[in-house]
Amino acid sequence: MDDKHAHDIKKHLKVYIGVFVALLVGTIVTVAVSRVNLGHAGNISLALVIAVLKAALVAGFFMHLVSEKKPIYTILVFTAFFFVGLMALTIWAMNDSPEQTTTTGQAPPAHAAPAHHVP
Amino acid sequence: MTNTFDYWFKHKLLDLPYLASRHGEHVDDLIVYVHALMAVLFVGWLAYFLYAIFRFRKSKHPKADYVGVKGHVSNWIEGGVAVVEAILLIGFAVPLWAKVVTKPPSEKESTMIHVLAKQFNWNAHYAGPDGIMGRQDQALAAASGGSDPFGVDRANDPNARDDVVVMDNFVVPVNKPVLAYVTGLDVIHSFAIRSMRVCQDAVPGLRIPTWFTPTQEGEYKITCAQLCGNSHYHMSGILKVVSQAEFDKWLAAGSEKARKNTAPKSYE
Amino acid sequence: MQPTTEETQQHAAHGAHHEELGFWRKYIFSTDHKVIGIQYGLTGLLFLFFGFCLMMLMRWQIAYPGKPMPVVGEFLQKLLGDEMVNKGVMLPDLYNAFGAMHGTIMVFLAIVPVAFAAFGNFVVPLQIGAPDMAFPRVNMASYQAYFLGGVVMFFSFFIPGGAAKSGWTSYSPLATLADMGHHPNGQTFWILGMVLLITSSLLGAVNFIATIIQLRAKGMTWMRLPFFVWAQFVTAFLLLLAFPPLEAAAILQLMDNVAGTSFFLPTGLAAPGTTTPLPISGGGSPLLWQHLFWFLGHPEVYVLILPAMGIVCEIIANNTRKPIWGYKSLVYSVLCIGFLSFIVWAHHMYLTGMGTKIATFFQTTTMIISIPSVIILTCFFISLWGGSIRFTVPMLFALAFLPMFGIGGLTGLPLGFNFTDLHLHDTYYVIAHFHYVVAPGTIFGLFAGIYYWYPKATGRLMNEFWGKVHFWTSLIFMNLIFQPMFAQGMAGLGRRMYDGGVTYAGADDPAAGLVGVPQWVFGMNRHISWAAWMLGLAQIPFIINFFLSMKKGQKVTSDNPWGATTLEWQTPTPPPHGNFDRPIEVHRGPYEYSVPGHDGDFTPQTEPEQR
Amino acid sequence: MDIPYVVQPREDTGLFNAKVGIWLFLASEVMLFGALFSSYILLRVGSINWLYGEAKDLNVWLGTANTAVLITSSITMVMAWASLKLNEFGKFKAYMGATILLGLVFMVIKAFEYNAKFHHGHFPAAHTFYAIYFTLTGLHALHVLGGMVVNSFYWGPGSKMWKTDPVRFTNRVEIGGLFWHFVDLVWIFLFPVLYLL
Ligand code: HEA
Ligand code: HEA
Ligand code: CUA
Ligand SMILES: [Cu+2]
Repeated sequence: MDDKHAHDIKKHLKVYIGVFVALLVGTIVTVAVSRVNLGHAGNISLALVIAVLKAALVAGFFMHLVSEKKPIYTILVFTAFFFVGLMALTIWAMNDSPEQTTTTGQAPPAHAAPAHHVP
Repeated sequence: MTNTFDYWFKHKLLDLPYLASRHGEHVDDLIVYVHALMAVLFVGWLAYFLYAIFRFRKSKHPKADYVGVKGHVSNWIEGGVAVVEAILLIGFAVPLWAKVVTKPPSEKESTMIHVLAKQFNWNAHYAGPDGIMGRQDQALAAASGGSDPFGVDRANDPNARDDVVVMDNFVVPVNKPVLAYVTGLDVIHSFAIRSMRVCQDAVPGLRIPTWFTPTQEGEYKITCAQLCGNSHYHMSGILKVVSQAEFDKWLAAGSEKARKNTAPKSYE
Repeated sequence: MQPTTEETQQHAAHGAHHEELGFWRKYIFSTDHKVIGIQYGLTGLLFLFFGFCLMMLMRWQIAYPGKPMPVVGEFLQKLLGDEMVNKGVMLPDLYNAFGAMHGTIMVFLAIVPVAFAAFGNFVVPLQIGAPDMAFPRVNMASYQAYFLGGVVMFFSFFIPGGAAKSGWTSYSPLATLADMGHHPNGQTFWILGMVLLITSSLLGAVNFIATIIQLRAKGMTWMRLPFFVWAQFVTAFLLLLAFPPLEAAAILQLMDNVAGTSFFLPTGLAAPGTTTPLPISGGGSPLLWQHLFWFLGHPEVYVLILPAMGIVCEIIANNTRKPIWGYKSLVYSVLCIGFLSFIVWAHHMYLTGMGTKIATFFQTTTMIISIPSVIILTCFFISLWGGSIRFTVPMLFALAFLPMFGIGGLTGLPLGFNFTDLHLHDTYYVIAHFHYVVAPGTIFGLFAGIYYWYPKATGRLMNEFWGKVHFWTSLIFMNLIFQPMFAQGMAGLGRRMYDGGVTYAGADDPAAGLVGVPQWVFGMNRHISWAAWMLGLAQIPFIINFFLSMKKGQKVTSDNPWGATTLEWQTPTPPPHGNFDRPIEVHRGPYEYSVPGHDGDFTPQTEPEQR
Repeated sequence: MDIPYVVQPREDTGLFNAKVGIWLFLASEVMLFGALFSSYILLRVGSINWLYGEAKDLNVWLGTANTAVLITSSITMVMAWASLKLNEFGKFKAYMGATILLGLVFMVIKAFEYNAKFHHGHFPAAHTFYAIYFTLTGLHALHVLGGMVVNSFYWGPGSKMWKTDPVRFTNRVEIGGLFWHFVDLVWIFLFPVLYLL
């Protein structure tokens, strides 16, 4: 391993520590804001935003995505696209039904069901 | 409708079954158009194909030509296919679906029924002569031991007392839209009456409307189009299309019978 | 390929590599891509035959409902028990089990393994000039997972309650409720088998993609790849990204089946055949299963067809002795199909209650995806023009593929418009549509490939005469089976009918009585069944030819008996471990046939530029 | 011929084989967990009696602790790899050992949580929330377990390769690390989604 390389790695180590600290802070922040009432949508969005940021840190630095090669990016871009397609189209489909479609069935109280598998 | 070219094309060439609903005409028309497109493409390509393999067989054409076809005929053909598909899509399939499938008529102007599919029969709930659907309660359905899968609350809901529930033998008046709210009780079934050109999955947990306007009196098979268990093949019902007068009579009689049968019994 | 220092070092480190391997290492636990390809091929063909046998039995019940099965009836009763067969008569549960398993076996245990894994394994590394797959041991693990999956599926026939019986689509809630009396039941086995098969496909897909990206020989640029490699590349991506959602769905359904959860079971769901609600927590969604299933299901059908298209392309170029017309359009089309196939899936669900907007989205994408298929077919057709066509057995199958796929593909259009699907959904029209693409389509492609690459694998040719007998009889009977099904479906005959649909029989006109499926449909049932059994007979020459030619077939005198341009023909026959005995460098595109100014009518990809 | 680019990257792609392989595998994992997340969203949106806050009876503190544990294990993992890059095998052993131990801690905490749930009768069948909770965390735990097995191999018998082929060994650890970080990444989503929202 040549010196330049070793030097690079040493620089990376600092970054790793920084990311680590940021992740811990992010975790604490997530828990903290979940205690604050920002409305249902607000809490969910904020938590997801923080999660995405944390995930980006892990992927970007621990997994070296920031300096990865092009074929990897290509693969991941398609994956992300299909994932979004799966999620978005499914949700869309579930919410677009013929007019006057309704749901049936009554909700049981939360813990009414027995714990074991009856059938 | 016999003996016209239209009839010949649809029923003799394409083997479409008997048609007895209003929107079915459009379904059949679109089926014809699509098949015409397919036929043109298929026959055209097949003729070309047979000619090409005949003309360029090795014994006749020992030295192959490196370049082959020049020019852009193929682009025109591909473009043409795309255009025709777009026309069929935008001009027919989408607007017809919007009109016929996802926009049911109002309950007032139609014969409204609730259709409940369960292993392995078809059940229908009619509002009765008062025209108001009685309340349904699943607990009652369960308590009925299967005799009333809808659980019509005759004891508590005055609108329910005249309601009619039938199994496997549906009756509807001719020339008036039938609005059916389809649901399943146990597994997914599919409410299909081929002569009416309707098919709607009966999904447990969802109540989905489907509708059609019968144009011919007569009896038609109701079939189940979704695998629903070992007697799926045997899950058949009959849709009887009758005149309005006959229907009213039938409904009144059924309603009377229902009152009598359930009067003394209370569900409390 | 010049060995780099790094490679030489490795060579030293793995010196043991070239010692003679024992029988087990060589044939059973081999890591050589060619051996694994052949393992996949033989196992897959056996399953293909098995799946066909299930269908031949079902066709008996369809043609002669309620009559005891000839010859095997008694035996099956002993084997599978009285709940499945009664007095030699197939019972509805067995019919449904056979139907579900026919679909599952054909798709996941026969066609995918043969078209993707067998041909892909054997041919792709050779065609790109690689010594093996990128991860040989992963490759072996992939085959083993497949084999185990097959074993699990196979043995599910013999457990109490029998095999899964809710269709190859295993729609919930039926899949959970169909066999509640037994735990674990056939459906549990189906799910476990599927998880193994999915794992196998994922491992295979990772391997194929990595191999194609990384191990192309020097000079083998992307636009010099044979179309077959492109087809396999796209197929691998479909498997890689579409299968995991089905795996997720399978895990959820497994939880529903064994842990009593309600992922796919809505509130208020009644126990089968009763009005009493099941004691479950509820709150699930049956349609969620369908979305996850078809998210795989539609890409899967392209998994079934793309490899066959790739094979057909190779064989057409070789037997017309001219370049494939529109190579670039082919590549872009296949990429386009791959991409679009992820966003059309809900065309299988038009009748589950779809609003106009979402249905419009899915039918639009469905129509768009048919265009690249048209382009691919058009390129193949135009390639014929100006050729010098040799009607070898592989070429016959490849040629027949074109109109057969044409019929199957074109009949996808009326299904793709939701408004016409309204009438055709779940009828035999659908059955006919997709069998035209997978049976006389894909299976013919596979036959073509087998006849074509057989000499590379064995050093011997298959018998030409019996090959032609096999071809013509198969062509005729395939059409006699599936053509009438269009008419049946159009007339309203539903699929998955234990009695062949006679319960729904009726008059053709209200004046003549109860209107139902017209009578002629049932006569057709019998004709179709006879054609299916004849198709079975028509495979005998193939099976004999296949095995006999290994020992008795005419020996090839050259490593390149067809005079082909692609790299797999530049290896010794059969190719040794490591494939090439000399460094490979590629100088030109894959289909340089009859190049003006060159000697002979083909110029191998390895041939340096002449000056 | 031997398989090329097992150790050194291919010139035009800049990647060695296993790097391509692991990212492809992770892409499929994204789709797997993506489908499960989509299912979760759908079921939750469609539900009329979802469980919130206290009703879920999850221990947020244990969840938070476990998040910290996994994050820490991620940095020790990347440090283990960097140590190899810096030619410090001893440090590698220490960091890798720590990673495995942290994985173990995660699993033990998880086991306690599961046990508490069962104790209170919160079985998967009780409510769709628990069904989701057990399925997702269970699948995730299987991944942690898989990662631990691989890491243990690199820590123990597999580390012999350091002597014969250090570059290849470093690559292997990098690949293992990519998987381990991905597992961490999944948890980063699971934690708020299951425990907090
Ligand atoms: C290999 C498999 C395969 C392929 C390639 C296709 C291709 C297509 N399929 Fe098919 N399909 C299946 C396998 C396949 N399908 C299966 C298995 C099912 C049923 C699953 C089940 O329910 O169990 C199904 C069901 C199915 C449905 C659901 C039907 C229903 O349940 O109601 C629909 C609806 O849109 C559909 C549409 C299409 C379309 C538009 C194409 C298009 O991609 C087709 C494009 C092709 C062309 C347009 C042909 C182009 C060729 C020419 C123009 C040249 C002609 C040549 C000559 C005449 C020589 N298919
Ligand atoms: C790839 C998929 C595939 C293939 C190839 C086939 C092939 C065939 N299928 Fe299949 N079929 C399905 C997938 C497939 N099917 C699916 C998914 C369903 C729906 C299931 C459901 O409803 O859930 C279905 C349903 C289905 C039905 C409807 C059943 C019903 O709805 O009740 C019918 C009816 O006739 C049928 C018939 C046939 C026939 C006659 C063949 C023939 O073409 C078979 C041809 C086979 C051969 C000719 C065998 C060749 C083998 C060899 C030569 C072996 C050689 C061996 C060695 C050398 C070792 N199939
Ligand atoms: Cu009910 Cu099929
Ligand atoms: Cu499809």
